[in-house]
Amino acid sequence: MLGCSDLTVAYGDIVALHGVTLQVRAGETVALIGANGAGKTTLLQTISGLNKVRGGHISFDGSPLDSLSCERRVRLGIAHAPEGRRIFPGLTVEENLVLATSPWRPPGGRYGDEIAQVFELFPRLKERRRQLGWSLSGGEQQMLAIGRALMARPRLLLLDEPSLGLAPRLAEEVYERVGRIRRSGLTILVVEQNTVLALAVADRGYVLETGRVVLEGAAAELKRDPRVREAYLGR
Amino acid sequence: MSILRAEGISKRFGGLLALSDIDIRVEEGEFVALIGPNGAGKSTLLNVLTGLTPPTAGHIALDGRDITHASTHARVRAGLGRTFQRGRLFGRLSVIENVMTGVANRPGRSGRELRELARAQLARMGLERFAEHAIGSLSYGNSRMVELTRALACEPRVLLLDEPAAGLNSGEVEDLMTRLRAISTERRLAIVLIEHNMGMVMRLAQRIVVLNFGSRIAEGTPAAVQADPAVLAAYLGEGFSHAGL
Amino acid sequence: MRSLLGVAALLIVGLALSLIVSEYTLRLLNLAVVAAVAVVGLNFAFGYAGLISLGHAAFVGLGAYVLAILTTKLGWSPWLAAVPAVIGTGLAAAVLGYPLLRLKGHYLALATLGLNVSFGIVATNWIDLTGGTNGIANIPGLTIAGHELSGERPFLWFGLAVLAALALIAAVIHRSRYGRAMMAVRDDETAAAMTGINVTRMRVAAFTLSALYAAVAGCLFATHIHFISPDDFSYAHSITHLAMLIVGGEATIAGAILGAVLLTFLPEWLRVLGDAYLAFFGLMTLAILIFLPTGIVGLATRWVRRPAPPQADAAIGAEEASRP
Amino acid sequence: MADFIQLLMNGLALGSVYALAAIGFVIVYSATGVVNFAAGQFVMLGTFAGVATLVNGGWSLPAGYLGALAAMALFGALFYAVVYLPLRNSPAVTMIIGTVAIGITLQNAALLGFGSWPFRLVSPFEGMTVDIAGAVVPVHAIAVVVTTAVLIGLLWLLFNRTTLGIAMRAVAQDLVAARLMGLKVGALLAFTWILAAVLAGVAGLMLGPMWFADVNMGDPIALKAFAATIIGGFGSLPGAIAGGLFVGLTEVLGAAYVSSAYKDLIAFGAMILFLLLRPQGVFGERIQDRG
Amino acid sequence: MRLTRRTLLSLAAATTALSMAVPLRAADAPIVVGATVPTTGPLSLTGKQYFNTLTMAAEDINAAGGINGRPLKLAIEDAGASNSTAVSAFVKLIQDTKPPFAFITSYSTQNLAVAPEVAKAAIPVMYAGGADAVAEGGNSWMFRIRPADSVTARAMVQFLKAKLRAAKPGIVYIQNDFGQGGAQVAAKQLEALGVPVVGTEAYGQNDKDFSAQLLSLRAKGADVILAFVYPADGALLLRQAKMLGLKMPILSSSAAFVPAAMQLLSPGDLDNVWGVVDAFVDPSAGERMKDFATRYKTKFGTDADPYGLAYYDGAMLMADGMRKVGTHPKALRDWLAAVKGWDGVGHVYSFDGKGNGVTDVAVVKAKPGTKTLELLERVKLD
Repeated sequence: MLGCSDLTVAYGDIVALHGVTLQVRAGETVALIGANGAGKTTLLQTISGLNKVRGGHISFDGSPLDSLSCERRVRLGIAHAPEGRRIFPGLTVEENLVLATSPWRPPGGRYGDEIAQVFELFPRLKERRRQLGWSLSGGEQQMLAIGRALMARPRLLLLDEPSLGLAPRLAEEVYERVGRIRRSGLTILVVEQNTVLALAVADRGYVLETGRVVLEGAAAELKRDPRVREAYLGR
Repeated sequence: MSILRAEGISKRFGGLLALSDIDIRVEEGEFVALIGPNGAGKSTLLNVLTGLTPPTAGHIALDGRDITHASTHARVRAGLGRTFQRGRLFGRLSVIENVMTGVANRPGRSGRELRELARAQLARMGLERFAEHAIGSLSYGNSRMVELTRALACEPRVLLLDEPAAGLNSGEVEDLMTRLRAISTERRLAIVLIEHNMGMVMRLAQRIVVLNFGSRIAEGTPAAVQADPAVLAAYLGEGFSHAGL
Repeated sequence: MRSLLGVAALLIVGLALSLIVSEYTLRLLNLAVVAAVAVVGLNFAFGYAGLISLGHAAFVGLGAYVLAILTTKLGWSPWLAAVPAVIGTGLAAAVLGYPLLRLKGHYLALATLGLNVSFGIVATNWIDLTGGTNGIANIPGLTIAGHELSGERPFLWFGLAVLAALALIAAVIHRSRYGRAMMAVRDDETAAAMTGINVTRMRVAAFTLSALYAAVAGCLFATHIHFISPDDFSYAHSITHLAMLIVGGEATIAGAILGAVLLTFLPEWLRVLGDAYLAFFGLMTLAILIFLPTGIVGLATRWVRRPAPPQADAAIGAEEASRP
Repeated sequence: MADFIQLLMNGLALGSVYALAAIGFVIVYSATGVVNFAAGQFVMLGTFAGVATLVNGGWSLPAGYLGALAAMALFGALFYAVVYLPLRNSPAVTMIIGTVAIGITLQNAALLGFGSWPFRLVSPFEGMTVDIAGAVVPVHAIAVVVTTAVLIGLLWLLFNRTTLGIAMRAVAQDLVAARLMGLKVGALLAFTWILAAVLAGVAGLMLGPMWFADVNMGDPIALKAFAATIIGGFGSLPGAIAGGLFVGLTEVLGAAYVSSAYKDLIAFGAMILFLLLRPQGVFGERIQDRG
Repeated sequence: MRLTRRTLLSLAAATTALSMAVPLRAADAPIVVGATVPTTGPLSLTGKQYFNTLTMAAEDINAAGGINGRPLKLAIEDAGASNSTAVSAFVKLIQDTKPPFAFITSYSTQNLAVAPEVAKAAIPVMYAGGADAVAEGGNSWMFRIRPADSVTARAMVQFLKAKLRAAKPGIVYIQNDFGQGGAQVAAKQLEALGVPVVGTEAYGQNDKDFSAQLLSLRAKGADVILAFVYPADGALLLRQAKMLGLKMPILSSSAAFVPAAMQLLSPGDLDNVWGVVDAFVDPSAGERMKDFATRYKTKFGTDADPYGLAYYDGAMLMADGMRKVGTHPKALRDWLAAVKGWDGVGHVYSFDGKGNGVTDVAVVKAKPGTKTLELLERVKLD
């Protein structure tokens, strides 16, 4: 469904991705793990069109994405729950959610089913639907970010560190929901530092280190691979 | 006596407790690493230590003097140095002028002396040939080294390094490590290193402090920290129950 | 050395011009020189320390008024009156600067704008002291060794000498630890504090220096025109000073002078367009901002140096666009 | 007492106009980060759009108003394309100078087009007054206050009840996230400018009959709108309203009870004090390091 | 050749004659007269009027055969809204055309700022700024072709005392050179006449609401209001006074009665309002005035105002002088300084030692229920 081939991305002089190649097949959940600074977020941002590509290509459903704007990619079905959640702080929970339907919803069109599904997945959001974004706790913000991405009727969901800054119990709760989304059949690419959580929901995984894919394989194999640990804590 | 001592540091941002009751001591000439997953509070701690963020509670002493309420520039003059996560050089000054801003802290030096001292600092770091270059013309690696040089030019007794290796290639990382080791021994400089490159941390640090969720969860030698189950849990998520996944 | 050459070039060009151009052009040159003194001063605040001041004209006015009042009411010599005019203005800037300069960006811009408007209100209504909107006339001119600087030409020579001296001082400060510290504060306040620079003090110093220059410009203005009134120092003049700096090329002394000259002459050159000339002036200024974002000096250096490396990536660019 | 009520009503009418000008300014600032120094000229153009349709064109009132507002919408779009887009990544100060420069152009273009004579726009309530507790209040002044209130209500609905308005707020709050939501950021920013221009048009049409139309009326309005914005809180709509009313009321009440010569010092002094002591204004968020 | 004292003297005389002859040039070359007029900015409202009348005067002069056969040509520069622009415009004029004579603006601060340049250029100029300070400057090259502000103020006070029988006058004035000056003189005069003012209120040039000032004067018991105003704000002030239900008479300065202001008013706004105007442009006041007023209206589509009239008269006066003593600046200056009882369209001009040429004003009032002004009386001060 999504293919990145030999992707190189740089910020000025600093090369953040050195020829990264990866695939996400329809219906599968792929984890992209690695320590901080490995280039995971850069990769997601590049897929959703926030970063310019210096070399290589991205394709979605077999057609190239490279020349498409961020908005076009969202309309094609790529939804991104970004790093730091980026909830609109001055909008209510409901407004945050409704906003994400604008790519597909005609003016005055209905979004009741979508929002009901999100509220079913995250009942806490329903309770807080009238609250402003900034007043939510970290966990709630993360749920809202994921819920918001789901409102866009995505075919590919990009999740950037959903466990970041969350207490373990909350992180598990978030991942439990990611698991549910996965079981509903949606294709997911999740970036995560917490390997255990990510590999628990993923079918396959890639390990990124300083902008390069150093390891890839089935999630179950990666869980046992000592090299994953080395990528984090050194040799 | 510890050159830098922070006791009971807490920092609250609204409802979020970013740091809770942290104690840190750094001895003269010691190389300490401060690690922890993203969002653990490392940068906040650095900001509190350097006076950019006032702590909610706690005390900080530099060389036995309380600096809890001192302004940032006063701390620098008292011997605290720091580099930043994203290189923060002064873009409109040349390389040597950047370093000169650091040297200028010590009173009673003429302009010519400043320039000579800055040149000497650059020479020590092998950057002399870039002295008159514009910042914008430097490679990323070199600009990080210039930033380090500028921090050293302040003649600190404690140097706080915020991810100095981020964005460097492996050769540059090796070079950085060599220099840091040399600096620490030559100048009897205490260094506190925040770094995600664990290879580097493990090879450089004499002692590692691990933060997670604003608390100190472990402290010890590299080997001890690497084996600490709390650290593994924090980094890899080990110890999570996988219920429902 | 380069600044000495620059100042020498300024003097030579100025002197050469003073001998060949007409009286009218001489007057415009004098206006440009007075503006240049103010703008070289503003360069400390904005160009070096990054403080957007829309109140610069108020300091020009303060200097001019002190000199005018002391000379016309107390009969002081303008030379003597210039001393309290300049020092008093500097002190006022320092006192105002401490509270004001905690503000940044637009907030500082609007606060200084308010200051300028307030200055105008006081100058207009404190009639006993300022003569109100009638202003103060018959301000005596300067005399040097018994010779009055009455004509445009002698005044230009004197003005050029003052400008050259002040530009030289500015260049020396620019290259000193204080100049570096100011620029460091503008580039990165946090990093500046982290190299031991007292950020607040540097800001106030830059602001005060800019006011000192402004006061000198005010004294020159008063002794050149011999008449001042509140609308000579309205906030519109502050905006013009800033525009001169941007158009010339901020953070350079040469840019400050070039900008002052260009924006003094541009509307006069455009007079040939008849009634539409001010409409064109606005459009041309906008065009300069769009097509020469680094000003005239920036254009000149772009020919000399290699282009600056492209800055930032799309994500950072977009982020900055969201909070410019 | 009657005098006081009279002053109060006049202050409110004056404040309503300042509030409307301030709202246009705030909408642009919060969505684009631009401090629009041409904001006063927007209002002036609004009045003269009315002069063009109603006085010179001789259109009927409804047609004239609609025509003038349509012209203002067009102008907003043009301003977006010609001034905002080319300068959007420039430093704050360049934007300030740029909007001042275009303001000079607008003012002088209006002078060329309409001449220097003041015009009098007709009010739908020409000559009507009502008596409120001994105070004589022109119906037009009440209409101004009511129109401002209605517009504020409509704006509230737009920003809180329509997807378009919510999307505009989203763009103002986080441009990157807005792009990730698939919002057409460019179109939304253009619409912001159009809305600001139309609001200025409404302000201009309303004050035309009260104040006479005059090509130099822009800058004084902008200054008061700036003061209103700061006092109310930069970037806050309720703040712009409160600030506008405050400035209008202090102008009238200050002249009556403090000093008519120094009355404007109250508004500008308050503006500076607010900046120093409470930079977020009455309603604004905490100061963000913009610009 | 032996140089004698006599030859030297004759040489010197010849040189002088030559140098004087140079500006005369050919007998039919146009005489270029300069004028700085605000054509942009807020001052252009009034500036446009004398821009028009100056061009009209030049045409009239040329139609009547010019200056002894030589045509008159105007060189006009924009004086803008600031003092500095006004000075630049004047210096540019002097530079570009070296005129033997010039008109400068009707704004006192601009006049004050230009004064040193006038002295430097050493040519006679006519101006219409009202502030007494301009004439007090002792610049012998400057001639005022309008009543000074103190004249207007004194006339207002006289009328106020004599005809309106005010016991408790109040003053409202615009915060500029004109308003401040007028208010000061009027207050002092009233004090001297034993009817001290009960209140003095100011408003800013850009103010749009005068309720505070007017109500405050009413509250202080003012039985007449003296208003020193500019055109648009003057009209607004009169309207608001009526709106607020102020019953006492208002005596306003000239600007509220210029056509630009009158067109903004309704007949009701002029009820109980008297005006002290520089000159009354009244088509019924004789053939010359009628001719001027109707031709202006046909030519420019609007009514003429006293400012325009002042410059028209000034141009005619200048032409008269040039015909009599030529275009040498000094000779012209001396001739002008000696003018006594020159009969213009608007006034009889006589210049005093300070260059003030007009000492009379007209008191006008609208016919009830109309906007047609009629002359009540002329007030002549010594």
